[in-house]
Amino acid sequence: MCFTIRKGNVSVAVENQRISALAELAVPAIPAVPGRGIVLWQRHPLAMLNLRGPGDRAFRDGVRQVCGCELPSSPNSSNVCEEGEILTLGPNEWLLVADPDTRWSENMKIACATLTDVSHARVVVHVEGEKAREMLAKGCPVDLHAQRFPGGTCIQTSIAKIGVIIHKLHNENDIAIYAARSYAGSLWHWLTASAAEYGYHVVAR
Amino acid sequence: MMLIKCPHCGARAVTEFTYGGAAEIARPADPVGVSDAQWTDYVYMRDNPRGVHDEVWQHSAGCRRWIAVRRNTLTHDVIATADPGKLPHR
Amino acid sequence: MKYSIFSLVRNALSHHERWPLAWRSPDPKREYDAVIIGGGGHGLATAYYLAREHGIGNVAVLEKGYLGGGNTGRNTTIVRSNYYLNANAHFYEFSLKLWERLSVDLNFNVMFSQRGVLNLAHSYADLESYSRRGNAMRLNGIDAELLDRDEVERMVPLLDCSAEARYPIMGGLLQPRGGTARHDAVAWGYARGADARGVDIIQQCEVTGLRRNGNRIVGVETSRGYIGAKKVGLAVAGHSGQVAAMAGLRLPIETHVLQALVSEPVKPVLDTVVTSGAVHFYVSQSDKGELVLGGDLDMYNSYGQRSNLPPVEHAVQSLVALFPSFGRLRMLRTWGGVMDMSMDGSPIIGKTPIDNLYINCGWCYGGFKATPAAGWCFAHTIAQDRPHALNEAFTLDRYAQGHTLDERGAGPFAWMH
Amino acid sequence: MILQAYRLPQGGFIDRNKPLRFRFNGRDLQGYAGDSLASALIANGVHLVGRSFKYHRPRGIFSAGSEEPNALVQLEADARTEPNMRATQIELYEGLSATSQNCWPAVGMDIGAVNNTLSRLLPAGFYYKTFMWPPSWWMKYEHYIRKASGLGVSAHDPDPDFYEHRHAHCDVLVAGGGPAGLGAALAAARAGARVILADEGFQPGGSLLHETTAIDGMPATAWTRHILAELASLPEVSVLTRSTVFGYFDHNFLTIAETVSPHAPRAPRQRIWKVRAQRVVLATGATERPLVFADNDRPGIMLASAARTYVNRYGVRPGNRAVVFTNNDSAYLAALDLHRSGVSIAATVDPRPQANGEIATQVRAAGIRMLSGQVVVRARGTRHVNAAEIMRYENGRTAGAVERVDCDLLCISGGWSPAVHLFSQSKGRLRYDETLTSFVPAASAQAEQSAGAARGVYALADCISDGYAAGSQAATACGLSPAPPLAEPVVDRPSPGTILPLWRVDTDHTRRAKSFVDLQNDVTTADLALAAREGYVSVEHLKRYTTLGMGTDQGKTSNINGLAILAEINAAQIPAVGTTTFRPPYTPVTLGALAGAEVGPHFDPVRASAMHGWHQQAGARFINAGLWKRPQFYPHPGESLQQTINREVLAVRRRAGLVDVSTLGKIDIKGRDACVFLERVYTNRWRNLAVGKARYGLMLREDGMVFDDGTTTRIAEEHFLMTTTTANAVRVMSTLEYWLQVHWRDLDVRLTSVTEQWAAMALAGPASRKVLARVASADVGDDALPYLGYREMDVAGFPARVFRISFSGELAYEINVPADYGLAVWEALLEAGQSSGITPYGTEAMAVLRIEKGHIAGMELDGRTTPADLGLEKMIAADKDCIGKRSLALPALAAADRKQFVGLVTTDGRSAIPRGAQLVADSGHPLPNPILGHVTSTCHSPTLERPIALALLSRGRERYGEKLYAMSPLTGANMQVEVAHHVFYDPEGKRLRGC
Ligand SMILES: Cc1cc2nc3c(=O)[nH]c(=O)nc-3n(C[C@H](O)[C@H](O)[C@H](O)COP(=O)(O)OP(=O)(O)OC[C@H]3O[C@@H](n4cnc5c(N)ncnc54)[C@H](O)[C@@H]3O)c2cc1C
Ligand SMILES: NC(=O)c1ccc[n+]([C@@H]2O[C@H](COP(=O)([O-])OP(=O)(O)OC[C@H]3O[C@@H](n4cnc5c(N)ncnc54)[C@H](O)[C@@H]3O)[C@@H](O)[C@H]2O)c1
Ligand SMILES: Cc1cc2nc3c(=O)[nH]c(=O)nc-3n(C[C@H](O)[C@H](O)[C@H](O)COP(=O)(O)O)c2cc1C
Ligand SMILES: [Zn+2]
Repeated sequence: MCFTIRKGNVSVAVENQRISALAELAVPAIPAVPGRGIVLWQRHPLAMLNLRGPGDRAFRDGVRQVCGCELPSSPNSSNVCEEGEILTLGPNEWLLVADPDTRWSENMKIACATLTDVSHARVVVHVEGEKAREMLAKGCPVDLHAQRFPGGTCIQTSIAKIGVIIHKLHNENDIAIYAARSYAGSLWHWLTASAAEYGYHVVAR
Repeated sequence: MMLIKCPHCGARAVTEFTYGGAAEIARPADPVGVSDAQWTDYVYMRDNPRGVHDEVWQHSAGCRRWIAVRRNTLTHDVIATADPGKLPHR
Repeated sequence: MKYSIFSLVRNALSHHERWPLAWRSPDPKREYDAVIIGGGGHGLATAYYLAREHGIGNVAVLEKGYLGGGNTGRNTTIVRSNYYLNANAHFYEFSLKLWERLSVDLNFNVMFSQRGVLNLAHSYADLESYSRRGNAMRLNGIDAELLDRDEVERMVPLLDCSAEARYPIMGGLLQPRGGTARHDAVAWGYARGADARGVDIIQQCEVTGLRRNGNRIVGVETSRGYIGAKKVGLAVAGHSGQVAAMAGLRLPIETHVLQALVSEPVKPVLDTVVTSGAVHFYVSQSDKGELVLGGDLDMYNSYGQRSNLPPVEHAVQSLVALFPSFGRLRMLRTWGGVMDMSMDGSPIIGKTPIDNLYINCGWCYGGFKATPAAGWCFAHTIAQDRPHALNEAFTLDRYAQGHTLDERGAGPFAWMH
Repeated sequence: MILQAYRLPQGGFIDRNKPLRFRFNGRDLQGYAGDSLASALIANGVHLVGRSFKYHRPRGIFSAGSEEPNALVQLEADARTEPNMRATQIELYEGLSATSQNCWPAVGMDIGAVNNTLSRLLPAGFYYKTFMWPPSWWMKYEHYIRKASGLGVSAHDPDPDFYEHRHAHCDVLVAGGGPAGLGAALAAARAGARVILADEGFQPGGSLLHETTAIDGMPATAWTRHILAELASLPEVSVLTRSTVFGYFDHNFLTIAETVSPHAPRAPRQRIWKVRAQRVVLATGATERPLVFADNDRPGIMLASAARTYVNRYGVRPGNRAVVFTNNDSAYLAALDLHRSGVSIAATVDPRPQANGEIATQVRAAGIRMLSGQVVVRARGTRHVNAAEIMRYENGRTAGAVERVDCDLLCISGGWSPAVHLFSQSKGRLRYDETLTSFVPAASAQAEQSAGAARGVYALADCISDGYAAGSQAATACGLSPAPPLAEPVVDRPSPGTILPLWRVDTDHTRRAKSFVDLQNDVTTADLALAAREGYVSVEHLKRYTTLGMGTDQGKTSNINGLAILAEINAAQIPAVGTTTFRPPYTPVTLGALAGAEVGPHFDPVRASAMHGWHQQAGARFINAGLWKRPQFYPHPGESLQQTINREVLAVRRRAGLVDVSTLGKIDIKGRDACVFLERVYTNRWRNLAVGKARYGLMLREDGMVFDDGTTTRIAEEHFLMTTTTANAVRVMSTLEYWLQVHWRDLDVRLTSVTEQWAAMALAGPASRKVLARVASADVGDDALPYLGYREMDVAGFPARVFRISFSGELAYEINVPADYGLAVWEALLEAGQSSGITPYGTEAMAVLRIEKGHIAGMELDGRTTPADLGLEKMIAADKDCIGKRSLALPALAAADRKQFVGLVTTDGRSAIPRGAQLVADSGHPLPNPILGHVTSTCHSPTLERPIALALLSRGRERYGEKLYAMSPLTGANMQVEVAHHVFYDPEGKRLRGC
């Protein structure tokens, strides 16, 4: 057993031993015509923190100073900065998402804030490609049209009875799907079954 | 299929919400001080109107917030939504 | 004219031109000994038994639309008495016994078909609770059988009994005497029987108010004028809250829509009524050949009687998950009914705080099978001004006492029952 | 065999270069790409297609669209078979195979036709009047009734195809792709709207596909292609064919059933579109009504517009010699087109004294014999019409002599009914239009408008402009600027004359023949009269008593005639009679498509813990717990089930066991008022819980019944971690949020579900401390981590939360680690425990352990038990309120005779206490036998080496030592049992304290 420098709660060596819920599932299936079809990839490991706070000026300043990232100011929106991303989950609730080696941790002190570590609570799969939106429409009841759902938007809804966060990155055809960890297998089944029509690749990023 | 405007997430299909019953049926402030009949009125009795009804729903597949919804139980028109306790007076 | 094969032959000879009215459509009289509000199965059965069992024939049944057009005309027709709690078990078993001779009693074929009602068990917990229920039924003198997986498969060969099913079938609880009946025939049969005993059935007559004198009701305001009444019985199912409010009463009832649907008719493929608690779903095949299926409530208060996709989709998903070969059949029609969901899931038949006002409501999904017994007991309660032994537990004031009858243990949430 | 003898030499929207072979009733036939099965059958001279529902009368092809009541076939065989398919809507494909339905042994020679002979005994509702004697025989009668009814047959093998759903959003949804629909889509699209146009046909165009006139100087078909090309060029427009808009639900939510093109690879067979539209344009056209006369159901009798469709669109001749019977001008177009195609027109028959519209004039000019002021009173021929009997029609009556005109095709038109189905589903209100003799949309209930024939606009040019205007308006209602104006379409089509209402033809000499109103359900005018005579006078009673309009066509061609005839019989006005309710679906939709992809193993998603893969490899058997799959036990080869459970239980009692408890709900509670909050939701005290300590809590519903239980730990002053049962995890979370957000908005509390964040395992057994110590970074001794203590430490090098709590009754630890480490920690604990004989155990052993220990679980928490019932009255803090507490004071909840929680042992010490047994005092008591209580949980206790059970028993605690019977009549088991205290094992709790 090796113990190394601590960052937040967790040692880096330990961080490397994280096993994703999708570890055994993420294998390529139906190859698409090169350059077309859907590309699926998993983003893992991640640090994720649930952030609660009043959302007022002082709190926003606090977040900016401590996290180095601006709190998104409107519903269904996100902000991306060097340190990571902040997704809006609801009034006075956000999800901080970062690579595990950022300095973000549950122990950060932001006035009036409550932080809860949920790094392991979700799997995140990216769906890329021209047909990504069409494919997601097989399960997602919310309008994903580029005008209604521009880059940076993040919403919560459910797909095939699985609760998800859908985060559209600023790259038009790249959409991240967050789902609770225990549903990983079913989510994966849904993703691959829905992508089959277009063909898909699974890649490591 | 109804569309309910979550004050936080925007208009969403009813399937994203969980019904919570009549809005804010006042819970007796001093349960011990009220009669059995008054207490069980609160627990069991409902106006159940055919028409405008104030009720609560949770946006369970979305932001998880409980919201107040003013809705017509006959036509299913959603008249207003707000945070609990914030519906305009009728 | 008595209905029989002989009268059918006789009338065939006269080209069916001599059949009499099944019931009259009289204008309302000024006053009645009893007015029953609601021309569904319950209201009509109540009038029928008032006349037949209690000799009170000066009765009117007031129906705002056409008789049998409420839930009586839109239910999935399952009749059973497989209840757990004693009060329910005894009541529904009495009802089942009335069903067994109802066609002959009414001289109207209600097509009561005792083809068995099978509850599928999908887990050990289901098996355990079904055993508990079945054992209680048997001790209460009601038929019940516990089937294992193979027996279920033999009985309903098209069921997916494989281990790959999301909710594999592990057995089931069968009530062989349960089954289905023709919904419309029940309303019409009772209407004809009541009419023959002097009851006035008045359709297109909506009750809009209850006239009071002190703590007594003296009559009802209707869309066809005022009608005096010595006693008034409410049997308006989903509209109970609305009509009770006319007397200033609040009820432990919420009105919710329940939907049902039928497939196109096909030759017999399903000989039993199959239900599944795990997925909240039930199906049977009617004598005409359609699969008749129902599912869950819409889950919000509604008087809309509108069609709504999600519960229909769920019911169909359940059907196809359980019967994969039905995937190529087609849905023909969906509809909904407005249900009187009570706060403990059990019915209310009894007196109200108002002297001569009686109430029959809270039937949730289950009031069709209750029709004969509900009519019987409600008639008794109205005629005698006290409940029959079978509906003693179904009082309105049981909630204030804590004597709820929560068959499902779901608590004071109407839509959870 | 002559190939396609009835195919016209040219014309039609078919591809004559693509012949397709198909089979009907065993005969090999040929058609062309672009044919429907119906047109291909007609091309081959096949007119007898099926037998009717009740009387088994021969039936042919009646229409050319979705209103078809007659030509229903069984398509394909075996697993892919489909009953009741309308031949008129089946797109012909190579190798298609279909058979007639509801006939035996063959459609030409059908035994069931005896019903027609017996029909006098089978009037509407005959079954209500007979089969009652003897009462016990109903099941016998029913057996044959069931066999006789139904139409086609269901497959018996699982459907091999798959289906899916698709959500869509648009500004304007246009239902129907005829001239009005195309116009609407075009306008909306030109205004920049997101448009979906759906048409049920396998080619878009609607009536334009059989239109012979020119539009703006182009043939109608070319005009259609031109519009479609413009629509295709716009990125925000989708044109869906083979796509029926079948439901119009609340808030402009519509559903479309699409049959996916057979050419799309890896695509589903059918797809349901779930569309939320800002605006809807209903351009669903109108349905032609038949005329009702004697024997009007014979093969060869066809709607006039259908005959037009067959000649113009499909290039087939539905007959050689036609009579056209109509009360309006539209059918004269059929006469002209048939005439032009070489079908001789024996006569046109029209009840109007003078058909003087422009179209009629053209007919006259073509030299066709026109009989005005006359009606067809009866069709002749059985398997195929061979003549029409015609009489004079004066003042609403027939008169004079009967003229017989030979024909093999009888085209009929009783006027048109706008297809208001979707409009009515949307809850729009109808109005009866006397001039059009039909119901038309009057007032919308949703953001919708009808256009074209769907609202009674019948002239072709008007349909196009009406649609265009509707599309433009819809776009502006979405906030877009209007479409550029459309030049008035130039259409060379004379306007039609007026219609004469004529619902049925009745003459004395045909009195006893059958005049069909509903062809599919064999409902005749005599049935309607009988229903009225018996008092079934409401249109809804009429429908249910006669089954009018209840067939697979839902009365598309019969409902209006039926209610109009009812009005005539009752001398009532048509609007007062009203229509029956239009309900989804517009046309029947495949159940497989409605179910979509979420069927079979994917009916519901599966939840799996971080250690799931390990459990699988270890050979665990899984059990469903809500959506979770949990290991039930880990059988070893050769073990019986009981042996497995005994082994797992004894390992925990004697050494150490490890169980995956990740499924328990975990709620992180933070905030200044966290403690106040817990005081309100739990029955017991929380103020005095020290940081680093856990406590068992009990939660009630407001009706006083126990809702949930679990341990909650104070992690910091203002930070708690609550655990819930697996079953209630979601509901507890939602309920807590309810109280906080709806009622207690002033409390400063934040809830976060962390169920998914933590993998959880319970390490239990006397050796558990030793095992844990080997991998823990901190002291886990009794002083450092006493019973109900809590510490954070590293376990196997991973950060962990360790709770000293016990469900099994042994010294035990619950270890929570971030889920991605779950597997590693699980494996590390098993490795560390190897020398101590550690054993993984499943839910079954867990249940035995808790029964031995007398803990409550799901079976006791049945929603009807109070804390006192469960012996937990001490958990109710006296000096505070909490949810549900007040209800406990209600008389019934405080009654002495309630069922109380007890233990049971068998008096013989050997026999198992049956599952779900009921407790009675006297097993021989006659039925009903009074029930005193019931067994909630039962098992063989390997620890005590005898069967034990838990029960709820009336006045149970007064009955310790009393002997009762546990009866299971279902299995025949009947066991004498003795009432005992519910804690069988270590009642003092020494072992869990580890002393
Ligand atoms: C989809 C569905 C499936 C069901 N399945 C089953 C099943 O399988 N088995 C089963 O046992 N039960 C079932 N039920 C329940 C059952 O249908 C009802 O409980 C039962 O029919 C109620 O009968 P009723 O006579 O009390 O009510 P109804 O038949 O609804 O009669 C009440 C009548 O009162 C009239 N009315 C209302 N207000 C007024 C007024 N102000 N003035 C005059 N008249 C008024 C209404 O028009 C109506 O006709 C189902 C219900 C639905 C909706
Ligand atoms: N009296 C008359 O002369 C008379 C009467 C009626 C119609 N017409 C003619 O018919 C045409 C009417 O044009 P229109 O555009 O209004 O109707 P249409 O009949 O041309 O088109 C309607 C289209 O909608 C489709 N459709 C119907 N319901 C649907 C649904 N639920 N989902 C998907 N598709 C559905 C139909 O299959 C059809 O293709 C005109 O050419 C008019 O002259 C004439
Ligand atoms: C048991 C049962 C079977 C039914 N079978 C059919 C059927 O075969 N065809 C049909 O069109 N409707 C059928 N219906 C539905 C009725 O047409 C109608 O939708 C229902 O009575 C509700 O009335 P409403 O739609 O007029 O509101 C059936 C209804 C019930 C309750
Ligand atoms: Zn929301």
